[in-house]
Amino acid sequence: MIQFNPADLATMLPELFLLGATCAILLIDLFLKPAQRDVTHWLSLTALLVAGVLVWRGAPEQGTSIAAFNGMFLRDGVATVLKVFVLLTTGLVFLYSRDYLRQRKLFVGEFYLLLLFATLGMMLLVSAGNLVTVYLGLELLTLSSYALVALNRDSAVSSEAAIKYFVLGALASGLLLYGMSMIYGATGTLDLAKIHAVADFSADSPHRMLLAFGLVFLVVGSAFKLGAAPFHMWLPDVYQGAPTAVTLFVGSASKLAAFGMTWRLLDGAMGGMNAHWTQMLGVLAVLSLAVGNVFAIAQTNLKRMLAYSTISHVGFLLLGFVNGSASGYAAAMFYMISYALMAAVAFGMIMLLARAGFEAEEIDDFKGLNQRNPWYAGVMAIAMFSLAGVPPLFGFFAKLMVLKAVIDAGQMWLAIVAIVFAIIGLYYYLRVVKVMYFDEPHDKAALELPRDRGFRWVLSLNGLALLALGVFWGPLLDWCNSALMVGAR
Amino acid sequence: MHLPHLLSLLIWLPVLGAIAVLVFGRQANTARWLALLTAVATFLLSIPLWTGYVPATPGMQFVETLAWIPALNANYALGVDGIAIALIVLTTFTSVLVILGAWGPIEERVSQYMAAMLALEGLLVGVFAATDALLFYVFFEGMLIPMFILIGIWGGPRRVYATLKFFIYTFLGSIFMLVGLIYLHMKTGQFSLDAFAHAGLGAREQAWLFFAFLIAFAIKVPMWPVHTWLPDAHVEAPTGGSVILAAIMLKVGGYGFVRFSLPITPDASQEYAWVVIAMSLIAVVYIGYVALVQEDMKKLVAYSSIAHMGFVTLGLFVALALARVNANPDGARLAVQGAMVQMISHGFVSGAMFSCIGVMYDRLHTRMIEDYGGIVNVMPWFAAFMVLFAMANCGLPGTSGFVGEFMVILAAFQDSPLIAAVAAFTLIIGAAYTLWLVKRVVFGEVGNDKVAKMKDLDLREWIVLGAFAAGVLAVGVYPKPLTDLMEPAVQQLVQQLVLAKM
Amino acid sequence: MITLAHFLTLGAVLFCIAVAGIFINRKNVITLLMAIELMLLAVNTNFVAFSRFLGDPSGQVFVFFILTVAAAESAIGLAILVVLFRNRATINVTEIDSMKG
Amino acid sequence: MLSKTILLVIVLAPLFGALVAGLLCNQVGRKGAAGVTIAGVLLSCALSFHVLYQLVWGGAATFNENLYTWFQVGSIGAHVGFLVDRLTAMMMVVVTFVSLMVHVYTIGYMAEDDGFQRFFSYIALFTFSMLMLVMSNNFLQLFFGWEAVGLVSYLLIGFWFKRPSAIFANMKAFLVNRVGDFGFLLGIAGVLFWFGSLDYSQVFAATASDLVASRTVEIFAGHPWHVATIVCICLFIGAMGKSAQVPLHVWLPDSMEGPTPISALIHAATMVTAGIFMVARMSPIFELSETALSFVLVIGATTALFTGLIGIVQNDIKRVVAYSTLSQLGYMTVALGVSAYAGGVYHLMTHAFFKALLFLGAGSVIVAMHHEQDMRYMGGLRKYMPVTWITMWLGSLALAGTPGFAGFFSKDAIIEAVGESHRWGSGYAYFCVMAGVFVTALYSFRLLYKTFHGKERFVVEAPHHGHGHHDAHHDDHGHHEPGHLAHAPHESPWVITLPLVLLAIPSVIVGWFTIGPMLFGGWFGDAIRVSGEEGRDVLGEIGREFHGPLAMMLHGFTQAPFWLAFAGFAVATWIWLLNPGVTERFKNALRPLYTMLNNKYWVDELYQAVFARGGIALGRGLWKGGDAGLIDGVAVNGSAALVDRVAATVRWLQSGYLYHYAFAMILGLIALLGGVWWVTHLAP
Repeated sequence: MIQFNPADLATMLPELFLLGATCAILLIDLFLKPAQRDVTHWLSLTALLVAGVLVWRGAPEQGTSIAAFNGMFLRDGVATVLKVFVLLTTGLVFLYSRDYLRQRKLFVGEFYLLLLFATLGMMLLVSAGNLVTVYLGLELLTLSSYALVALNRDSAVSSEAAIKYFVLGALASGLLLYGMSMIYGATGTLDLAKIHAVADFSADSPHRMLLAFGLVFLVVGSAFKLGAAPFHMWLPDVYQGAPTAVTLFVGSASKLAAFGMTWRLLDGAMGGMNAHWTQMLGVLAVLSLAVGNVFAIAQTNLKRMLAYSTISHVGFLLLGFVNGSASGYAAAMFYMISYALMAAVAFGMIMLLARAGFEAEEIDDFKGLNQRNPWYAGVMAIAMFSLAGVPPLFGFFAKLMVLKAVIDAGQMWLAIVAIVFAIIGLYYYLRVVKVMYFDEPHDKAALELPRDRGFRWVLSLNGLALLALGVFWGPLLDWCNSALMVGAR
Repeated sequence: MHLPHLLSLLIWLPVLGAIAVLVFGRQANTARWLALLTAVATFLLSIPLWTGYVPATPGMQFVETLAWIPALNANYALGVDGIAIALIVLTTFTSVLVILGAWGPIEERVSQYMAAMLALEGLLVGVFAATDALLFYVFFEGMLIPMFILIGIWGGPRRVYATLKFFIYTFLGSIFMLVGLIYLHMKTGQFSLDAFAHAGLGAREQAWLFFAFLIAFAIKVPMWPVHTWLPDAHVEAPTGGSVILAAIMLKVGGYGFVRFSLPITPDASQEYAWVVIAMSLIAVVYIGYVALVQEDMKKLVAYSSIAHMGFVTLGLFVALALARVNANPDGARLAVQGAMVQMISHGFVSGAMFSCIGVMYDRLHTRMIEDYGGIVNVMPWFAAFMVLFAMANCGLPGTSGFVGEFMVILAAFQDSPLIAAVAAFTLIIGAAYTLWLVKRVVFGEVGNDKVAKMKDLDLREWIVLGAFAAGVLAVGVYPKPLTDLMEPAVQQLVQQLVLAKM
Repeated sequence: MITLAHFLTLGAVLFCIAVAGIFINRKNVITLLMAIELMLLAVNTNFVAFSRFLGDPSGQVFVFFILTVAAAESAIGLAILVVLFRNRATINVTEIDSMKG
Repeated sequence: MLSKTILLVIVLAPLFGALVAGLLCNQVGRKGAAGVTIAGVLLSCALSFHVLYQLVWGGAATFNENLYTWFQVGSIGAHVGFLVDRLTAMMMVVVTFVSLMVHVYTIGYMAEDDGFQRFFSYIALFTFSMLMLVMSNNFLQLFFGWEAVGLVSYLLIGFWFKRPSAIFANMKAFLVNRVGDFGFLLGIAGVLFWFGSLDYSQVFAATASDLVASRTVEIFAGHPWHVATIVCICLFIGAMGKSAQVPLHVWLPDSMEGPTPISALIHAATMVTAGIFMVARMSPIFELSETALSFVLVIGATTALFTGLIGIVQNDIKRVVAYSTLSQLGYMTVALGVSAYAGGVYHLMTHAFFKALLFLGAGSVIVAMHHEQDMRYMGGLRKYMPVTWITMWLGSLALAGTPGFAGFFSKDAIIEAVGESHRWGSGYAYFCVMAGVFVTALYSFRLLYKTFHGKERFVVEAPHHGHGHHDAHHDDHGHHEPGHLAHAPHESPWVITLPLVLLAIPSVIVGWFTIGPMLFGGWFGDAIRVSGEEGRDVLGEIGREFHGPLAMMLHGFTQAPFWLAFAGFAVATWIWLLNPGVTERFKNALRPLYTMLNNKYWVDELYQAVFARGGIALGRGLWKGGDAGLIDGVAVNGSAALVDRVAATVRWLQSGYLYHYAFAMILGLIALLGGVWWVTHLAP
């Protein structure tokens, strides 16, 4: 029966370390005065760094997967890649938000702890080998996220965003669970790999309907986490209402985890039915592209606009799944990573411009930025062009890979739809560039930069990375491909 | 023997120069000199390209290959033939003049302007030098960004509308091409243009690909009816932007036809050549009439650019009919040569025309024809240049404008006298709109007090216009060096055209 | 004889009531929290029923996890509710619409 | 043996002069500009005579060599080179000689003008271009010269660029010429395609082949046309533009806006005859197509008569001469149309002398009248300017075809040739040229009488202070009342009268020496080819009757043309010399006819309405309706606006209400469930 194998602990060493470190930080933070909060900050970053090193060091050999706890916990290429980028983007969240939080009197230990727990949840989620671990990882992530969104207790919009996020998130969790129960009923197991092996979807199978409906619920649950239309409704409100630091997190790191979950559930467990879910995802993808791009055009709030842009990007990401093969997933993962890095720059820029009492979240707040600070205007422009998918920036190559996956799958019409919406999408990204470069600033004075030098440097590097990865994106692509064993099968 | 990595140098020197200008260009004059230095150095470096080219050796020369994305078999692959060399030299030549031309007029954010120009130059050279489709695409699209910025910051009152229109329009076109390229990659497993050209493709596939390419390049050229971005972009762009746009960026479209449509989808190109020919002829007649009634000088010249670029597409697709249907390879070569010479010539002529308008705009800050009149009374030297370029614009023999049109009409006649007749209509309508412009702007009594105060060319403007004039006359009087340079490439293209791929 | 189908129907009915509660309710956020709990119960019913009829205990184990998480979820939900009420002085669902479009 | 160097010098010397005078105008000054260009043209004139001498008496062979290759694409090559035979040499002599005269004349005529150097630069440039045209050995260079002379003509008509009428006229001239060039270029394209080369000698060699001569093509399905007909008509359309044949004649009268020297040089003696020269040069091709020649014949005949008629009612002295030029060009064209190419070219030569003379004479009058050109304010000038008066008389006599004068020989030959011809249209043409003789005499003598004879219709005012210098200034005439002169007219300076005299000499005597060899002696050799078919070689037919110039002259007195001309002279004398008042009565009696002629058959108005205004309306329609309306309005901005509107409308879907959000999710869920159910149950 179930046996405990001490080696299993080693397999999940990074998670265990992060858990320990988080608890330790929790305790340490209790004894810190508000003025010493920087200690928490640096300790958290260190914890992420160490966890990252552990993930890297413990990466399994290419093409292999290490299962622990009877398959509850998996350690494979995808998990490694996603964890590295989850930790990286979470680190960026910490780095970018310190000044922002301090100005808003939100520079509190809870932020760090909740984020660390959420990170733990994400790491668990992307490594999950069982429906239970999926659920636990997901809840650890979402429960922390709800709280984070409501972090600014005095903000009406934040609490509104939190309640919407919470109710809809709970609904989505409920749907997901309901689907899990059906899958369980049809297969008699909770283990993803076993589900994959057992699930019988032949026409004469007695569980055919049960499986099919269960699959729909899983798709819906995943789509909600990703923010695919029509399960996207929470996303604009949460992006807008949450403190920008939290938005950055929700928009970058947690999307990576959502990707991991989707992949684990759909390919890992329901891979045998991919003829069905690729169709569903195709529909969701088109809807997301339409909704995201069209709604975004009407926005004046930058965060809200970026929320809709996220939806459209999710649509693109789902196109990668439509391929239903490893190369498609690799393209989707590549896309998600690129999106996380781009979103980090965009939200980072909003925080760079924000002051106490000034959120800089309207598009007009960026007016004439080029005259006030050409360097950061350039960084933002890179992010916008990259999001729009203009070469030679990273975002273009992500789109390229997804389009390639779609075309390789023979879905030419999907590719055409995707590019048509990409053109519509171009408009609102260009609008941001337009505002920064072509409009006169309200305030001609040079931009007052935050004191946090680390923030400025890392944000700049983050921006330049979009350019650099636009030129040298081969290794990252190779990494994604090898994680998904493209060509190996 | 030539410099190693000459092409890379030509691409990246301006780009590095752009960065240097941004970094060190706090002082406007530093930025200007730095930019000029870079541009001149690039131009000088591009000359060995011409001199070092060996016409006897077929295929690409100055080849560089570096693995870029092994997973996709995409390479950083560069190489040029005569056609590309001509366009690269045109690019580097024009860039120098553009930077010189912007010396005085651009006073705000000089370093950014110069950097954008240099970056644009590098990307344009890249477009002409890339032999890998993905690399080509990256340069092809990448140049939208600096141009977007150029029009948007230093442009006229409706610059935002114009630049957004420009960007979205061209992006729209090229992204369809991207789908085509990915499809070809799926077929061949690589992005090499050579492999694309040799890939066997069915009729349906070719048709799809052909239209994907057509949208991309037709917008870039631009051809009727997807031309409306150009007048707006030209009108609002600063002088330098207009010059680069007209002189070089439009050529990218024509070049695309040469590198993509014709060799990759010859059968579909033949099948749908009538579409392109019809669009080209409409461009000549329809656009000619539209140009006639423009009230804005830049718009007028922009429309005339469209009409002239119609000859490029006409020549290229008439060549197809000649090579494949009429079995007339010499005629086909003449047509392609005509198209290519027309591209080079249009580079000089339109660049010069926009520079002329820039000179006037710098003095009076208006582009409306009605605000001028009798310039010749106060600016005789300028008027002389203007009339020369106007004559080149209406294709007067002895100027470069004639050569390409002459060749294309001669070749088109061999396909169908009717096509030639419609194309030759440009002789009349082209002269009509150009000379009417000249009449209203240059000749007559001094139009108003402001015109009366206009000063004749200064040395800097003299050099710019003089250099253009030299180009116009050199190609017009003795085009043989140019056609000889391109002849092997043209010959190879025509040979490729004849081979069916199905 | 009570078959699996009966349990599943019960679960489905509960689930539907819960879902309906979420989108039909126009009054009170607390009702939403209750609906969410109901939904989780429906899921639990399913799991237990399947577990029983499949003779596999893991489903029941899952139920324990769900119950635990549901408790945490309620806690957070109520906390958010408190914050919301503090800021808006209302927990009426129809009044929480400051962000839209 | 002709030396290439000499030929190059002939061409390049004027170009050099033009460049120096034009680019270094401030450095070389007035004298320098005049000196360098005159030296250049003098050099090339002298060398042209040398070349002619070499060819005619020196036994030199025809020169045909390429200078350099313009482009070579496959087997298709275009070159720059010279073909110098007797035809060319004759043209070179005419061009350089008249040009030289005009250069000298200009010193006086433009003495007061600010654009002195520019003018010299232009006319020297013109000389270069014209020489390139006539000396070309291929179609490319022909076209180059063709367009280059057009350019210079454009620049010179608009020389006084402040005058609205001048800059309108130059644009009109260029555009109408472009209509001709449109055909010309197509003709060249046809030559290349069907005759396989751009080189004259190869093209002419190809015409000998039956394969080419009988080749047909169906441009519109079901209508086979001879390629030679197409090519010839296309080429002739070019000639119609350049040589101002109906209906492309409208530019020439307006071109009188230019300074008078260029009216003489370009718009009378040389450039406008380029079309005639070209057709003569292309005679081997034209001989292949009877149809095309008939076309040429009818066009020429129409031009000869109907433009001459307009000349009768003109009051502007230059315009009378201009219409006379049109009419004479018609005669030349008629000659071409009946395959009497030599006759056309011969008339071209004589016409060059006497018409240049008439123009320069008119210019002399204009200078004397302080730039008054209206003959209604002239009269009785003979006593003020005797040299001009006499030379103008000589020129007019030549023009009217008075036996013994140069014009008589050439014109009479043409009329006889038309009479001999049996080509379709020759009957009509014969009527036109005969009637034209009367008309020519009428307007020629009218001009003389109104200008030099009768009462003085101008008033000499007492000189104003400070106006003395200014008065002679060209653009000053508008400031005066018409017919009011600041001081009395006087004879022009020697630089003006000398060219008059020098031109008058050949106008009178050149026919005596040349008619025999040039028309009937096969002087042109291989340059002009006439088909040997029965009845084609009309000049040959006449030549059999030719017994020397004296006999021809005596014979002339007995022929209808002489009596027609005499009738014209008599009528003109009666009306304008003896009964000046009678003109009003005629005007009233023939009101409709007068109105029609005075309005030049309303051709200008028609063109203005259809092509100018129509073109602008069309352009505006395409721009506003097509570009701005359909493409931009509907397709581009329309779709952008649509997206915007959709975005603004669908926003309300994101209502902000939790229950709507949840409802959307549930709807999505149900849709997916339904889809799956449909797929698993209903779809096969």
